[in-house]
Amino acid sequence: MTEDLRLWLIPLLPLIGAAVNGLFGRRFKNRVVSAVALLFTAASFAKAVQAVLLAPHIGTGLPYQRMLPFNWLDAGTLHVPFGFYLDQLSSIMVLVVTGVGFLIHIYAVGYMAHEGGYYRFFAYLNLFMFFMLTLVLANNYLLMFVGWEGVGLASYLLIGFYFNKDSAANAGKKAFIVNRIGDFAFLLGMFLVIQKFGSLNFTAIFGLLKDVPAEAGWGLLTIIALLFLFGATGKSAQIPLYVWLPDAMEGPTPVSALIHAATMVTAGIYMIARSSAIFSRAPHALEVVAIIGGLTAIFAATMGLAQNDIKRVLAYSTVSQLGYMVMACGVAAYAAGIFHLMTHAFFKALLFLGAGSVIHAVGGEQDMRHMGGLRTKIPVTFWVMTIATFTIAGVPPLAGFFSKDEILWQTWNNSPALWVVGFITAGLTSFYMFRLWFMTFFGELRLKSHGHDSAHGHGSDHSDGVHESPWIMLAPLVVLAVLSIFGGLVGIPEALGGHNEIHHYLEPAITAPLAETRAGMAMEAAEHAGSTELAFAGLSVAVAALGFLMAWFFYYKRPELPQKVTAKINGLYLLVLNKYYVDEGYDRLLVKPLLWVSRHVLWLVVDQKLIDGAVNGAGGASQAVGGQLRRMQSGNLRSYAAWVAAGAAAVVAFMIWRGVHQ
Amino acid sequence: MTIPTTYLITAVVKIALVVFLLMTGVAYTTWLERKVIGRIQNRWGPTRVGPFGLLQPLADGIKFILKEDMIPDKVHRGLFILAPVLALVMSLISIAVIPFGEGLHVPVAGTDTQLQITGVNGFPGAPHSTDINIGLLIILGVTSIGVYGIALAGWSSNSKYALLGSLRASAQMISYELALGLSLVGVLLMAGTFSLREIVNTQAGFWLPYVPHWYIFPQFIAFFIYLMAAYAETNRIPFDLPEAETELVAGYHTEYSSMKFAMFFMAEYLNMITVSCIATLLFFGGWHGPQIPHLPQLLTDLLPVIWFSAKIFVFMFVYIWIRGTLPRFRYDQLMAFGWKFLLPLAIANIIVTSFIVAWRA
Amino acid sequence: MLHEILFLFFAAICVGGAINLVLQRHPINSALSLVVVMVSLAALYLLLGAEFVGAVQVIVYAGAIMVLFVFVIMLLNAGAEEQSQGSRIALLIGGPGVALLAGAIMWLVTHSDKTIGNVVVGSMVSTTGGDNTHQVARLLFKDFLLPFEVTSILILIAIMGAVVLASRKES
Amino acid sequence: MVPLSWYLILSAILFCLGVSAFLLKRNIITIFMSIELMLNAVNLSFVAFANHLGKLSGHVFVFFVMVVAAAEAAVGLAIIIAVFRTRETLNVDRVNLLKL
Repeated sequence: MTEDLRLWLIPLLPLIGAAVNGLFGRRFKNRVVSAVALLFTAASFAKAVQAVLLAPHIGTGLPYQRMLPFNWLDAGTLHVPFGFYLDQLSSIMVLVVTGVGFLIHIYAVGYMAHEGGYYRFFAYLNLFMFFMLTLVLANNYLLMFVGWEGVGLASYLLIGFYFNKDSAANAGKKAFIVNRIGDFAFLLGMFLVIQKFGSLNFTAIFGLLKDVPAEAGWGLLTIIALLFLFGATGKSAQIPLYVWLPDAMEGPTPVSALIHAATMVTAGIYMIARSSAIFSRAPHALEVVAIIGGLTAIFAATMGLAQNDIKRVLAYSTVSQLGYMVMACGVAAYAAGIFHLMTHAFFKALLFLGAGSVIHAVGGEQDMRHMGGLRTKIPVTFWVMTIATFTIAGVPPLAGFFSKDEILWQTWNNSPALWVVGFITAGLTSFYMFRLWFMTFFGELRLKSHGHDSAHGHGSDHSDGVHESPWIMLAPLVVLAVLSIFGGLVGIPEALGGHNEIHHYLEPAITAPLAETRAGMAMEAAEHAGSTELAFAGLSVAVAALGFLMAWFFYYKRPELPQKVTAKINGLYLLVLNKYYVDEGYDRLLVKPLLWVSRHVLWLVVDQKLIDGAVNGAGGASQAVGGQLRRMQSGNLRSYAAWVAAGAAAVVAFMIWRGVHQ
Repeated sequence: MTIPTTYLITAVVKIALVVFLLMTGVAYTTWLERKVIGRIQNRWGPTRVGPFGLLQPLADGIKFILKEDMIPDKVHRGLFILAPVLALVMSLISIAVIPFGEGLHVPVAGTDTQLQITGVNGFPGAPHSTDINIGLLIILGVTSIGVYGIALAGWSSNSKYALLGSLRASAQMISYELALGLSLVGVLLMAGTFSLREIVNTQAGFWLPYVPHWYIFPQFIAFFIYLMAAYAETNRIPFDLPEAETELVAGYHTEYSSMKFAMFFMAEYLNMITVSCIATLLFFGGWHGPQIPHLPQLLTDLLPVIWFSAKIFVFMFVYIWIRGTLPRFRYDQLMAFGWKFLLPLAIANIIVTSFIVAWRA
Repeated sequence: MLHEILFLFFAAICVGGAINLVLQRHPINSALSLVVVMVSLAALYLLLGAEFVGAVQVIVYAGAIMVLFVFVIMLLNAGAEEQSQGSRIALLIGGPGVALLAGAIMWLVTHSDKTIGNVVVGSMVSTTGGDNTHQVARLLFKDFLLPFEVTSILILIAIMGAVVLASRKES
Repeated sequence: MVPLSWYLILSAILFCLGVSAFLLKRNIITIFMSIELMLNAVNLSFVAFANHLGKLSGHVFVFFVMVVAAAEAAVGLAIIIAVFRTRETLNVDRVNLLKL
């Protein structure tokens, strides 16, 4: 067993895959392309597993850290090495990313089979894996930021994969720009970190923080934490920057599953958990985090109620689930957050892939109103979707139940108000999820003549009736289903007779909040009080059941009812349907003014008058001077030689003169 | 007699001797050539003057001297005269560094001396080195200067035939000098010195009982290249385009007559001899040959010289033989052959040799 | 003693040849005088114990480069040059420039005469063993390997450039 | 004993002669030759210093100079031929398009 795990291999392998496919894929057969992509992803997965298994037994055990011999950045006293860092936290992340990523690759092989730009798709996908793994394995904020930006790029490329579709291209741009805003905050936070700690290395920073007490007021740490949080809201689609995620559904479904559900959007949560040392010492920041998380959760959930596009429903549920995780981090229950992150990765990926399979089945139709009754047509998809739905709704003993319940419990101990929010959200979640479930799989088939304007280029080739997807797509679904059933077992709380392994596993990686903060006390409280916890578990099951019943009533028993209801509360309905007009608001408040300023001030005045004026002036001046100087250019070789000789003589003479006078 | 004086005297004597021998050699090479060509073409060759026409060269010499030495108008006078002198002198100088044998005990002066004009030893206070350590380079340099003779001859005589001839000559010589030099590098790599004497000494002895330790065996490719290039350097058939009678009268020495022409003539044959000497020294073990027991001292000393001259004779004969048999190249063929075949081959040979040498070391 | 004589002799030839190069009006004479300069420089190199450099000087410069010059002169059949007055600057600026240059260098050399000593006649004392050639080879292929390779590439490029430039374009 | 300065002075003289040849000659080939003359002058001082300092690197530099000179001669002469083909003259005073 070697000392060096060669962690750098884990990100590198997908990069190679991306390079190969990106450079030569155009000439390859699809079979070759997918072989390359899968091979490298699988290799990376295997490497990750091996690393996670070996790391604890190497040297000083976890956290395991290795620098590459060269630096990423050398600026004065600041040296940012190319270092990789593996602790419990990143172990979980890396396993989730590579594992789920691999499954989704397999799925994509089947899903994209008839798409143009097949090689492009897989090149991008592998590129994304590379950046994501860099992000997760980085041992300092800068390298993490590199991955952070990289996944942004990859998601931009993939959202705009159907770049000849306007909406797709715009969605890509939107995602990119909105993310930049968050990234900017993240960057500022990093600068402050450098200014405070003089280093970006996690271990160094945490070491320095070890015996720093929590800040009472709004100190530097709080500001850093808030900036980081803002960065996280960009990547993890939290209020106020969540707007890009729903539009991101323009991308191919595997992308939505991998990037916009399972992995990339969780980067923000990962980052917060990674910075737990900072956050735990900034109680005010923590409160903000919790509030933002809660608000996002419930907002997104309500928006999810009215959506009819199956993927959009999932998108909003993603946002709200992310809200859960953020909220968990906000109450300093990082372990719970990561736990939910993991389970969410499983079942949300499953949901998306299932939805993809459904869409695939009905020839590119995404509107649930034109589905229904698919239960018998595509049994396998139906069953896996069922599992996923029950999981996300939080039905025990499925994974979702444990993780969500953990979060709710921690929230209660911290602030009951937030708990209420989370509780309601849970209800809403189960409602709209079951709504989706019923609308899609029950009732009678309301399919229009499909195959038209399909979001995927392959409408025509199976416009003949609904059909089950090929096994290469179903296999990953089954695997994910199994995971979402049993994934929760690693986190059964003591109260339910489990040991909450994941919580204890993560403890060393995450600095528990200091005792004097409220979150800290909450932790204390949470440790003992099994019976109450049990009660709360019961409550959340109940609310899930309630959601199920309502959905059953509205969309299965009396399908015509919803129209009536919506007609009655039309204003509210429209409000929700149009997502509270947030996009429009942003458009009015930010985009339009920005455009106006850039057109009338920056372009017409600054650019045209000032800059061009300066440039032209410089050009004119040099022209004038040159016009005089050209007289010297007689074009006669010997004249030039004369000048050269004179110059040389002058230089020599000068040097001699200097030599003499000193 | 003080020792430096002895040295000077021996040097002068050696020079005189060598020049005399060389001239005679040249003269009788021409005789030999005419004889052999005659036989090849089923003729008799010169028979009238003396037994077997042995005195023919003498007659030719006299003819050359007595002929009217005309200098056409419209020639660049100085260079016109300079050219043949240059050619002859350079070809003579290059002989200076060539060792003909080991050493010789001179009874009169009671000293030893090298059988080589520039070889120095035999008296205290003389430089330790018995041979100049860049002999081969000097030969190359001097021959490369010799090109001027031909080039200037053609240009100065202000006639198109001559000009064409000399253009061809200089182009050809420049081109083939590369192949020539590179072909020698292989041997130099194995010998590890520029000193001709040491090169020869490294070839003493035998590999197998009867295979002498000559570089021809490991370096036969180099030898082949060298031979080709040498023929081209000396403007001999099959590379005699500069003086291709059928194409441009007589090439660069069209306008020359009597003694000046003779100078070119001698220069050419001297070059042939020099080239053969180098071939002998570098590839055929110089003066080394079987020793013959119980001979008088002087003979045992001279025996190497005899071996040496024998080897040279063989080369001269091959020269003539080839002239008698091979046709002439076309000019583009010549250039292509030099640049596209000999040069790459020589380079390849160098690479292989150097690898072997490095591996042996 | 001998060293001085030889040096002065060859130096005289050098300067004479160089002056002749300037004075001669026909390029071929200039070329030949340049050859003379180069050969006598080779002799000076021998005096300085750089026999290999000397030999290469003769072979490469006198034997190859200058032959190329003569060859081109013959090819273009260049006549004696005409004394056109194309550039006054050449004299107005260049003349003083050259004078200044010469003066400066002379002054420098003569004033630092004391500090710089004499040259050793004959071959140098070898530090690493082997004669001059061996040492030069060692330097060239060990310490200066990279520059050596670079120059070889330079040569290659030069050859290609020459071929491209000189080839008549039939079209 | 010959002082080093003699060699240096000689090289200086040769160099300056080269420069003046460059300035005085009209024939482009001769001008080109004067460049070679300057290079040779420099080589001389290289070798002289090499001898004086007992360092052979001077010789190596001379080789490099020679290589560069050879390359330069090849290209330069090719250019001269090309120029002669187009302008029918070797007089630099008549080849003066080297300007705006």
